[in-house]
Amino acid sequence: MTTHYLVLSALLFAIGAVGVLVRRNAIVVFMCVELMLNACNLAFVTFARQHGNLDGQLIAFFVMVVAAAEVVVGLAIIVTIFRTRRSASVDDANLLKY
Amino acid sequence: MGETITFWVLAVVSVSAALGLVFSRKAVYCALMLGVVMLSLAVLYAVQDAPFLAAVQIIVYTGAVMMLFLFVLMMVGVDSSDSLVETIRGQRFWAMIAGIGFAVLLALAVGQAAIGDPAGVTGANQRAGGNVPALAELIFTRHVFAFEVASALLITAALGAMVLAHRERTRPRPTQKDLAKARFVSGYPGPLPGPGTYARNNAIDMPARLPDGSVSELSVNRVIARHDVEDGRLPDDPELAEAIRQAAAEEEEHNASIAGPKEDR
Amino acid sequence: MEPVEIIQHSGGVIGVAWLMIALPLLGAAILLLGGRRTDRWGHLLGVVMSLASFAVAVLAFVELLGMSGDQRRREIELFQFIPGMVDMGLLIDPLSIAFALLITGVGSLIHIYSIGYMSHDPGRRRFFSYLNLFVAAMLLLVLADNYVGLYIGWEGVGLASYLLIGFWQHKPSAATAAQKAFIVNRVGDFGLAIGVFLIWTTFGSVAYGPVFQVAGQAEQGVLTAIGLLLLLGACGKSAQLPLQSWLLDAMEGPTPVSALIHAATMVTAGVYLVVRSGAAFFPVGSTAALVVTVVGVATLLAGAIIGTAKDDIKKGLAGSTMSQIGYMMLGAGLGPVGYVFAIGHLITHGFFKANLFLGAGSIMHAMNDEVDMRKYGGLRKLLPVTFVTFFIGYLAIIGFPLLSGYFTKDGIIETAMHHSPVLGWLAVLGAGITGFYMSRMVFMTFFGQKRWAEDAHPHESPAVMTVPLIILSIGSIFLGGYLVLGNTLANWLAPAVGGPEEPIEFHFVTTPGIATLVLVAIGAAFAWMKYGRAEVPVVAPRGSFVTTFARRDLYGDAINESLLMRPGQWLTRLAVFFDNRGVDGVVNGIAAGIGGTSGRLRRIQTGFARSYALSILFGAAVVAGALLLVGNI
Amino acid sequence: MPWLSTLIAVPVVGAVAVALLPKGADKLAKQVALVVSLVVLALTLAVTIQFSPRGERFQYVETYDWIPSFGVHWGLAVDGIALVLIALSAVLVPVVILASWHDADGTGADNPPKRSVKTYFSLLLVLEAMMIGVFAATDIFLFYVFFEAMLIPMYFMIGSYGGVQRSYAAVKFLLYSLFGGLLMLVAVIALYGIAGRNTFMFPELVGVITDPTTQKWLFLGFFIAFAIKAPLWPFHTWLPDAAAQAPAGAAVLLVGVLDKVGTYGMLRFCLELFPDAAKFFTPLVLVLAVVGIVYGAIVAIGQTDMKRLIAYTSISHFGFIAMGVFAMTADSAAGATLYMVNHGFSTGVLFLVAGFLIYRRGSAYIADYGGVQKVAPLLAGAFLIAGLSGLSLPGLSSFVSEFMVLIGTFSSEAVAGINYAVFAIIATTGVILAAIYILWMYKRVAGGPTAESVAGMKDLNGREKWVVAPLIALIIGLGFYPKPLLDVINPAVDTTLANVSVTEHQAPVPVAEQKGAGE
Repeated sequence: MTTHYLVLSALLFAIGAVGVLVRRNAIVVFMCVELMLNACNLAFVTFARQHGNLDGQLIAFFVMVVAAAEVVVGLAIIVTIFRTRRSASVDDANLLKY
Repeated sequence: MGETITFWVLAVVSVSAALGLVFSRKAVYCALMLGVVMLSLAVLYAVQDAPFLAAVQIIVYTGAVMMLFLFVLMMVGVDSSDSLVETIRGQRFWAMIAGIGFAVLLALAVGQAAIGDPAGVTGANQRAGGNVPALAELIFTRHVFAFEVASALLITAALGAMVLAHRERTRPRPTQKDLAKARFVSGYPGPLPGPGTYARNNAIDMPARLPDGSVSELSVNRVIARHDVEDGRLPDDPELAEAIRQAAAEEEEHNASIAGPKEDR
Repeated sequence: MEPVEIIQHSGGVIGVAWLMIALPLLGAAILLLGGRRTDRWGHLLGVVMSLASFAVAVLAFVELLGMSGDQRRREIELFQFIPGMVDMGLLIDPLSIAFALLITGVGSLIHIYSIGYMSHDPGRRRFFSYLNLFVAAMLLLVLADNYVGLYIGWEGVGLASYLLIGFWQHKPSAATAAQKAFIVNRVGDFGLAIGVFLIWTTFGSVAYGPVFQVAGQAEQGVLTAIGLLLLLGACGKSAQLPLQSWLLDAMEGPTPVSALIHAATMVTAGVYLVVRSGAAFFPVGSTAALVVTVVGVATLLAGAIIGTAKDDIKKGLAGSTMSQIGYMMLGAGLGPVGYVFAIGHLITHGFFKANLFLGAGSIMHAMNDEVDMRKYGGLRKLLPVTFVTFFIGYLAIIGFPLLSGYFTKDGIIETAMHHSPVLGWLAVLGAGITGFYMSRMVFMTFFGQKRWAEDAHPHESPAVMTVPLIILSIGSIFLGGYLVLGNTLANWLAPAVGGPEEPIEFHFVTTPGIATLVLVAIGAAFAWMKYGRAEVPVVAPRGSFVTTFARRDLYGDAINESLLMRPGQWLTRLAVFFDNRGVDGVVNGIAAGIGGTSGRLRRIQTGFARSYALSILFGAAVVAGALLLVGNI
Repeated sequence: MPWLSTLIAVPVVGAVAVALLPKGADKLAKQVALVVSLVVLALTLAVTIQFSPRGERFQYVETYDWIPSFGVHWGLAVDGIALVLIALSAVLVPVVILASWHDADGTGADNPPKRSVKTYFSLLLVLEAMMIGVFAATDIFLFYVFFEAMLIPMYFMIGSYGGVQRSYAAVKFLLYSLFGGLLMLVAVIALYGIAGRNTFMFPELVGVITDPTTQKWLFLGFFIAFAIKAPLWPFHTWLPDAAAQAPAGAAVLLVGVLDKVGTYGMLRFCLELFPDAAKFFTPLVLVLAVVGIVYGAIVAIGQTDMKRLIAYTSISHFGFIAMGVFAMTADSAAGATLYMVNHGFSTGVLFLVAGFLIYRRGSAYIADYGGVQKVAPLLAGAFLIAGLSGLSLPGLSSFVSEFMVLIGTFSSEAVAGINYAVFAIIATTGVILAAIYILWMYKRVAGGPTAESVAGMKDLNGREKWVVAPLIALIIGLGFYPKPLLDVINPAVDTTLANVSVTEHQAPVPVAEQKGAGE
């Protein structure tokens, strides 16, 4: 059963990664990142059960905390960018280049 | 057996939802899809003897984080939909290759590993008298430092968000006198007429009629007027329709003036 | 008779012989560091230091006289210079003390003379400090008991010579001449240095005592090589062919400098070196000794020929100096008998050439620093003292019987004749030419018509200048006879350089001697016809091919320029170009290549976060794949 | 008392103190820096006096664990070779500080911009600490750290306080040195790994690597780094740029001390750690050295810029040092060590006097001068003495060292069994070329009629006299009596060569004894 969970987790992770790569709306990109984090959490929880100790669950918990913080800051950044550039597309913020 | 069924059902659901997240044009749908995934995962956590996490997943993720997403979506424009034309050459193709490749690799790795039966966390839970006390014991003993750091992180994040969202006032706050002056200079000192006044149907998107029977464009909310024009829900009365169209045109103009500096691509 | 053993010595005057070097060195230091404060009495200090050094030399000489012949080579230790290699010490023996006396004696006279000669020069103090420095360095050269000490003095006199030739640095010609002198000398020093290396490698010592003791046991080839290398050094310092070219230009220095350094003392250092190492590296009949004599003869002829064509009185004397040192070299290549005459000629030459040079200086002093003899004439009456002393010097140098030069030069010619008639007759020929050019000089200067520049007001020099002239001319008259007759010098030098098997007998009437006199007389008569009786044009006539040849110093400078200087400049330019474009070009080329590549690679940085994310994902995939592969293996 | 750590700590503390001074306290910054450097000099003198040349090879040993898991130590100690080089640094820094008094003020004749004075002097002190550290380190890793850390202050001194092309020069200097440094890092790590002693301490690594191929590769790693640092031909082109663009004081430390790390490293590390490889590569190194001697001299003759000219002369002199090190005779190696010290003094004073000239005239081009001797005799005199020291005039210190190097190399046939005399002979031509480049420069700068542009040039002032006087006194003093230094150097060199299994310090066997043995 563990294998199944892990494969599911990998699938979700990969889908999230592809989403990050192909979507341009910063908010959607963020959602995909969240998806990847969730996929990881699933793996953690699965491993917790596999090994029979609660550290995995605890890490997942911490991931959630960090994710929450990340979302807050990330969305604030998006809002700020949107205010000045009137766009939520990640491709529009491309000043940092050669 | 029950777990297997649950797993397979939720696996299918969550993968489909994830795919939906990636492929749906509208951001709101994406948000909903993400919600579905999260809820499915919450259930999977519960199935795997992690009731506390399942609850947190629902409360924090589906409750707080998703709401935050939706709020921001509202601010940025709920209805804005991505154009599906890829601008970076080869990005989509290579993203697919890399994504699929990565998934296959991970799956292979997992598949190759010899994984025995899960030990289960029941024992661990029981030692502390339940899942939540067990986690609590871990958090406040072994991981207390990480926990403190996490709390610091959260506070910092909150502060950071406030700093980022804070808009610096570039001109002095207008006094009441300034406001009054501006009102009179604008040429229309009184309050705007409410919509639907003297109208035949008392709806928010119907322009008001002035006492002389003419139609007041000022009474229509411009955003609503634009939606009406876009969706083709114009009233039969040509006079009213004309007023709505004009309000919608003003809205367009207004949007264009804000978006003006933005490069068109 | 072999040279005697060197004996360690302490106490007495010889024990403090280092004072000879230290005193003038101290004088130089005080004058250089004291700055303008010492301007008023600086020249006096210089003279005092030089005289004090002379006094020490005389006392040491007296102490040496008090010892028996086989006790007369004394060595004093000073300090460890390079531990395990060079222990600095002084060797006080008849040879070195003879040099010390000459250097400090003539040197002191020239110091005194300079008080007058330089009285109007703002840099007089500096001049005296350089003179003192020179005396110190020269004394170190002759007194050191090892080759490294000699080398230090050797280059020290080079430095002093450089400073003094370029004393009037603001004259470009002087600055150039000084530079040339130093560089040409360095070519000689190169030979000397390698000679010293070879001595160290062969004998494991650089001190004279141990080296000479075992010199005979080394391989002949090595000995010859050492001899030739030392000779190269000697050629540089003594202006022998092929390193003669600097001496004529060196006349840019103040005249006392020409007298002291470029006539009386420094240029004889080469002779000293050859004589000092003679027994070890230049034994009679060896290749090295043969080369020494050939170089000597070639130079004596070349110098004499150059002397015939010069209108500049100092350059004429410089040519003559070359020539006379050629004689000494010739003598120095001829073994113990030759050494005696070479050193004898060196000492008498020191007197009469200093006399001549200082006389020339006195003339220049009288003639507003004019050096062109064509603008002299008829000075005999106006400069009586100068004339008489100069004339005595003249008689001495041409070998007028019974004067100093007669004994010593004739001795060299006879000894050469003994060894090889060819060398001997060439030396006789040189003496004849000497008779011509010296007579020419005297006649053009003191006889004939006045050809002065309009603003010239000739006057006799002050006593401070004429007294040294008188003393030197007395030496020019009697010294030669004193040294040669009765074997005084031969007996004196024998402990140091070895002596002939039987006492040298000086014959007054010999075939070469008479031939020399006849040739000299012919030369003098020819000069009288051309320059005494006849009118001398103020502007030099074009002259024949031979005259031009001599005037241009036998094309020595032209040869140096076309063979060394021009290719050197070309090589330098090539090297600079190669360094900038070649070596640095490669370096900068690599840098530019990397820069260009990065310029192209940086285009990858598109600014699109999504393409960066893509590469991250690829990276992750690659890492995962690699881990899988490695895990499987 | 941890003397060596103190020696490193004092300038560091001083640097921090200078850097923390309030803005505008320029004069105070200079004074503090000078006092600190003098304190370091006094400490160094104390160390030197207490050093016993015939005692243990390494003295003042300090060893503290730094990174225990890799066996890295804060290991300091000095032998005679390191001691004289530390003394060299300690003497040069106060002199340089005094000479650089106005380098950052922006008061020079070429109107350089005013820059932060206290930063400059702070950097000087940091550099001093690094220089002392690099010579005192006995832990190879620590040596490497100092070796690279030295670049930082020097980079800023060239890059911020230099001439017009300073940034090009600074970057070239940094990249070149880093390139060499990285090769060395690889070799250092490989040495650690292959030796397998879990330590970087130099004394414990001597003689550990025995495999010839390994030795050769590691030797090359170290050697290239040192050859770039020294610099040997053909890795030299950064030096003229850096030295010409650096302010005179920085140029002195760059050429006088920093570059010595290269030759010091060859003697200390290349020879002792990899003796067989060193012997294998000796012909190659000697060829490079001799080419450098002649080539550097010839290129120097053709230079039009005073500082570049001096830099090229240094390339020539570094050739001598490298030759002395690799000829591996006791005389040549001791001479090379002495040469490192003497060259520091003589090139130092040459650069400083050139700096004075440039400060007054505002140009480094020789053609812009003429007749300085007439208007500023002391300045010209100092220039001449410095130059004469550069051409190794006997009686000045550089002669002794050059003589020892040449005679040592020349006599290597009798001593080490291999004939390198021909290298010595070719190298001796450098003596002639040296006379040409120095005197020609002096003639063009100081000789001839006084050029209009130098007409009002002021002679040395009191401060400048204090800069020049000690160095010239040292040059002359050591020229006549080098024994004190040689007594310190010789035992260390003997030990070094013993580790390379070359015979002890001894004179060539006299001819008579050779004969005697044969019969």
